[in-house]
Amino acid sequence: MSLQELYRGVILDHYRNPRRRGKLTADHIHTEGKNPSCGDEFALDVIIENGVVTDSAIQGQGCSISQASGSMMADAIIGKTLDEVQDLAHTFKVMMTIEEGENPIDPDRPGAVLGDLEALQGVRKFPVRIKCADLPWTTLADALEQATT
Amino acid sequence: MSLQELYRGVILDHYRNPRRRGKLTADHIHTEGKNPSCGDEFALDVIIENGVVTDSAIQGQGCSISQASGSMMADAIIGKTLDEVQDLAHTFKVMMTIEEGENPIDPDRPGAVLGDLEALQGVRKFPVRIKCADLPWTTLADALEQATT
Amino acid sequence: MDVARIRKDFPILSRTINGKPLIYLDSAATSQKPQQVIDTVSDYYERINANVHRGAYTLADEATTAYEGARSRVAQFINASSSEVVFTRGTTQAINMIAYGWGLDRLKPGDKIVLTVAEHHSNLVPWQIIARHTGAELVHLGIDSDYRIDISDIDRIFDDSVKIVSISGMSNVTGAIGPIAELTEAAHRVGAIMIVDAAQSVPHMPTDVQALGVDFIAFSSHKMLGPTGIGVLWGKRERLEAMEPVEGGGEMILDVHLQESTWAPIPHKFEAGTPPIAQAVGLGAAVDYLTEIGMENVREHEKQITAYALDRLSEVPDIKIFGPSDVAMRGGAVSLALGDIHAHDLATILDEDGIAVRAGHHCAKPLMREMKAISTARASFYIYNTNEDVDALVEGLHKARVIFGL
Amino acid sequence: MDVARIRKDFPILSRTINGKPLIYLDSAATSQKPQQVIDTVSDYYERINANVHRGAYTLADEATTAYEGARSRVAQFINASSSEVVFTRGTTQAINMIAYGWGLDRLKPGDKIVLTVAEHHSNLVPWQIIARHTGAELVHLGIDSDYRIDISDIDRIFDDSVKIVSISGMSNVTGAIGPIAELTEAAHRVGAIMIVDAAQSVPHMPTDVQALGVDFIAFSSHKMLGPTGIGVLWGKRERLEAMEPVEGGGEMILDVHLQESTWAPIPHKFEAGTPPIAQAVGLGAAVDYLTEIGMENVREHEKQITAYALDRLSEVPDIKIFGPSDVAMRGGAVSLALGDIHAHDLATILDEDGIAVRAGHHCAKPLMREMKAISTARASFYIYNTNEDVDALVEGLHKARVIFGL
Ligand SMILES: Cc1ncc(COP(=O)(O)O)c(C=O)c1O
Ligand SMILES: Cc1ncc(COP(=O)(O)O)c(C=O)c1O
Repeated sequence: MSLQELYRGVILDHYRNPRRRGKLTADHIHTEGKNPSCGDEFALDVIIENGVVTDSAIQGQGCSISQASGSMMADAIIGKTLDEVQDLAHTFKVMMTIEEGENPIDPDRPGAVLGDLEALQGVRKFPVRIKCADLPWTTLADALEQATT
Repeated sequence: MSLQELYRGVILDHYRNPRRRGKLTADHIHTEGKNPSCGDEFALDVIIENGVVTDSAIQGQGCSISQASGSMMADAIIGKTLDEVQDLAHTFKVMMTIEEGENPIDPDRPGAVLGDLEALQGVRKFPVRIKCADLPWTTLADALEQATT
Repeated sequence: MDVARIRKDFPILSRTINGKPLIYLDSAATSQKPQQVIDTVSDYYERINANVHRGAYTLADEATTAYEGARSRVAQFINASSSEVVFTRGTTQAINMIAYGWGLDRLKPGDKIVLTVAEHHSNLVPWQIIARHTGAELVHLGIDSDYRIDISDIDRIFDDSVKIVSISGMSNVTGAIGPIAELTEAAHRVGAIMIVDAAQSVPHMPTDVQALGVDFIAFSSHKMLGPTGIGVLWGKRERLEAMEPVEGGGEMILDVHLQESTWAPIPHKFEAGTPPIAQAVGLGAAVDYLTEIGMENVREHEKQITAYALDRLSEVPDIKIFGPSDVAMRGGAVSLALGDIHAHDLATILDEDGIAVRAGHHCAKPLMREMKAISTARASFYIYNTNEDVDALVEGLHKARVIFGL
Repeated sequence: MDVARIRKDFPILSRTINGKPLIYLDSAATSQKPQQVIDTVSDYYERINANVHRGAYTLADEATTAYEGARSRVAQFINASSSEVVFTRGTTQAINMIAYGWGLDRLKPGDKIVLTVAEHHSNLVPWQIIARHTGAELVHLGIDSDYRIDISDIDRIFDDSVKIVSISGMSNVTGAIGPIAELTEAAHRVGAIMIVDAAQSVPHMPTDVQALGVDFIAFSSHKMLGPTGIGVLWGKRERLEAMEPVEGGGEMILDVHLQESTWAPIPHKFEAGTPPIAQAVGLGAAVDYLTEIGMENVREHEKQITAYALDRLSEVPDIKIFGPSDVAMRGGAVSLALGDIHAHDLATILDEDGIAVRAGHHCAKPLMREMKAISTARASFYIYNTNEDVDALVEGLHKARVIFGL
């Protein structure tokens, strides 16, 4: 049943216990995003040193999908190079049918490609909610753009 | 055929040779009316002495119906008392189905009740044009109101 | 009122959503349309369509008669005269028209515009814009613990500097009915004009502008069974005559010269350009439909269903309802929160069962802040809703609790 | 282009007027609607109807998709990007939006707005209003003996004080196509913005805003087979971004506080309140219909029929035609006078034979004064008109001559 697929335990866990919630104090990049249609808000602090994401923190409020997606994302990017982060974002967007490509997820090995983020797969069946899942990733894209210019 | 009824010779005659066209110089009442929808314009000068219309003159431009109606009206009111003019206006408006009442016109004695104005009877079959025929009479009503206040 | 028969007039109600029959609980956002309205619009296009007011041929005359006929039916519906009924694009445009047309030339620094914290954005933002242009000041009445407008302070607030008062007749978030009589009295005492944002009240209860005694009201067709794309500004004759037209163009003029123009009489001076003709005709049909049912009956039906809903909803654990509990003080828009489930998630879960509720800030962000809610889910009722719809909603909420492990 | 097949799509064309089949020659005022457009609107109300942008349920999502889908079809139709297409109530509202949104804060005494004497009231009166508010000055280009805009003097007129130029792409009275390229060049040379009132051009010829190179265009749905109650403002991205929204309300905001608000990105910041949703969807269907025919073909058909009309009409004694004789320079609106027969009388006589023509000042009083005509009769053509319609018109004019004893 697809609602169960949408609201998996791991999503509700990230919603209720968001990882990396807070603000960074050291020099960081800060970006913000909003979904005016549903009121979701998300903000990202990120530190990039020598082309590698070394720290992140998130703020915001909104539905379980947007907030869980952000929490998972903030965790997933740590230690990755900028190229790897770009790859991750692309893979995520392909999974969400936001970008073109073949679904990268292997149903037999859950979590193998995207970790916790794979739990968001169920959102694909709820087109209205895809932009919720995507909101944190648009703030990430803004941050990457700031980092490289 | 109803177009022939609408555009009777006497109407075209008044349209092309309007009676009492011009302006009065002696002390007079001046009123104006417009039909913004079709651009018809009509203005009336009238002198009322001791409760009797002693002179009138008309200005304006517009379709044959409005201008003929005004020309006929300007002629018809001369020498009439204010009450008689009110009666005339009411009889005209009944004929035009603008006011309630039984059509006062006797088809066997054309012109007996309203004179030339009876030629406007055909307008009743063209509801769009009734307001053309009525335009001069609204300026007359304004003039009568001015005269009595 | 025969709801079963009424439901048959609404084709969309036979639609299924995710395999379930549609249960439409979002009429405060926009109402559904009866076949009579839909067919009236089609028929207009199929048989009558022409531009109004400027034609000497049969179709143009019929179109004008249909358009002006709709105006007089709307006028009758609110007990007004036809020349006081201006067709606009909707409530929002109507309020903007008053803000610009009444405010731009008249307001000056130090003048006050009195609003409330519970207004829809449509009755907040236009006044912010006019305040910026003129230097006037905005004052907002608060809400009390029962979510109603707090008028305890009005004697202090209302002095000669108050020029405009604008509040909603019924909140689209809490359902609370506005204190129109008290504020009208206060406004007129200091010579201010009184405006009612009637977007939620006109569709759901009888409206008599003579009895109300206010200066302007604004409402939207699409919330009262009519087409989108049209609404109404009603104003007292002397107010409309004193107000400047905002938009210039065809239809609203008496004469045009290169450097200046004169305006047509009301209501036309406020209707620049080709008006929403087919939409007016459709609104006329909607008004006929509502009149046939009787607005007293509409109101009674909604009081009944709202009372039932408030009662049934109170059974659901973890629920919080934002609005007055006495149905005499409120309409049928019921905003709620359920535990820590975000309204958007609630809407998705209900949608799986075909239940359409709104989730979000309902275009009333300041009120949401006031209520310390970021977003709420809102169920709202109309003539086609039944107690069974409420039952389905309650069941859906229980299901959401299970999914979220509450 | 198969006119016979096209005619079958227009239900109103099977109507009779005074016992005669309707011959509709008033498309410059408003066009007729194909069944495809009428049905799209009904279908929207019967199956999809919900408010847009604010819903998390299926219907609201479908409604939003339909509404935004219409926007992207309109964008494609004029070779623009979706975010540059603002839905308005019509051409008139679009021009008013530019006048207020661009002009109110920017114009100052001494600044000039360049128009022409041939404009529709919708492109005259808004500028008069803004001139009154700001102290800017209005300058009007004249017409030459061929009824075309006289641009011989533009080098003298265009200096740094010119801030806005707004002219029609095609006259609704004379049919003359406007000198857009020349005026755009002149406007941009002095840093002014260039606006085209495209109410008559977009429905009747291909439009490519990239190729035009102007800053804004405005047009109406109801003149291009679409519903009443909706029109389009297109603006270059940077122009729209720099322009202030005129109306405030729901949908157009990013955030609202009690004293101030921030705006949504374009195009939404210009769409305050519930938009004309069903009308947008209907306009999308109209655009599909026209695209299917091909705007090049529409233009060719109208050139052919206009050439035929100008030719046949010239046979009628006592006729005077107000407009260019070369169909390459003009569209299909043909204004005429016949001897001393008033246009209104002409319209009545033609209506007896089911022929619908417009009579009056065509919302262009200054032009009428310029042409020394108080009112003209106007026949205008569209995709459903045939040479036989022209023949009937000519026959009707002969009949009018007989009735008036010419
Ligand atoms: C050239 C021109 N501009 C503007 C308009 C105004 O369009 P609307 O009345 O749809 O706003 C019209 C049509 O009436 C027109 O022909
Ligand atoms: C109380 C209230 N005011 C104003 C509006 C705005 O109406 P519209 O969007 O039709 O202009 C609404 C509806 O959205 C409303 O509920």
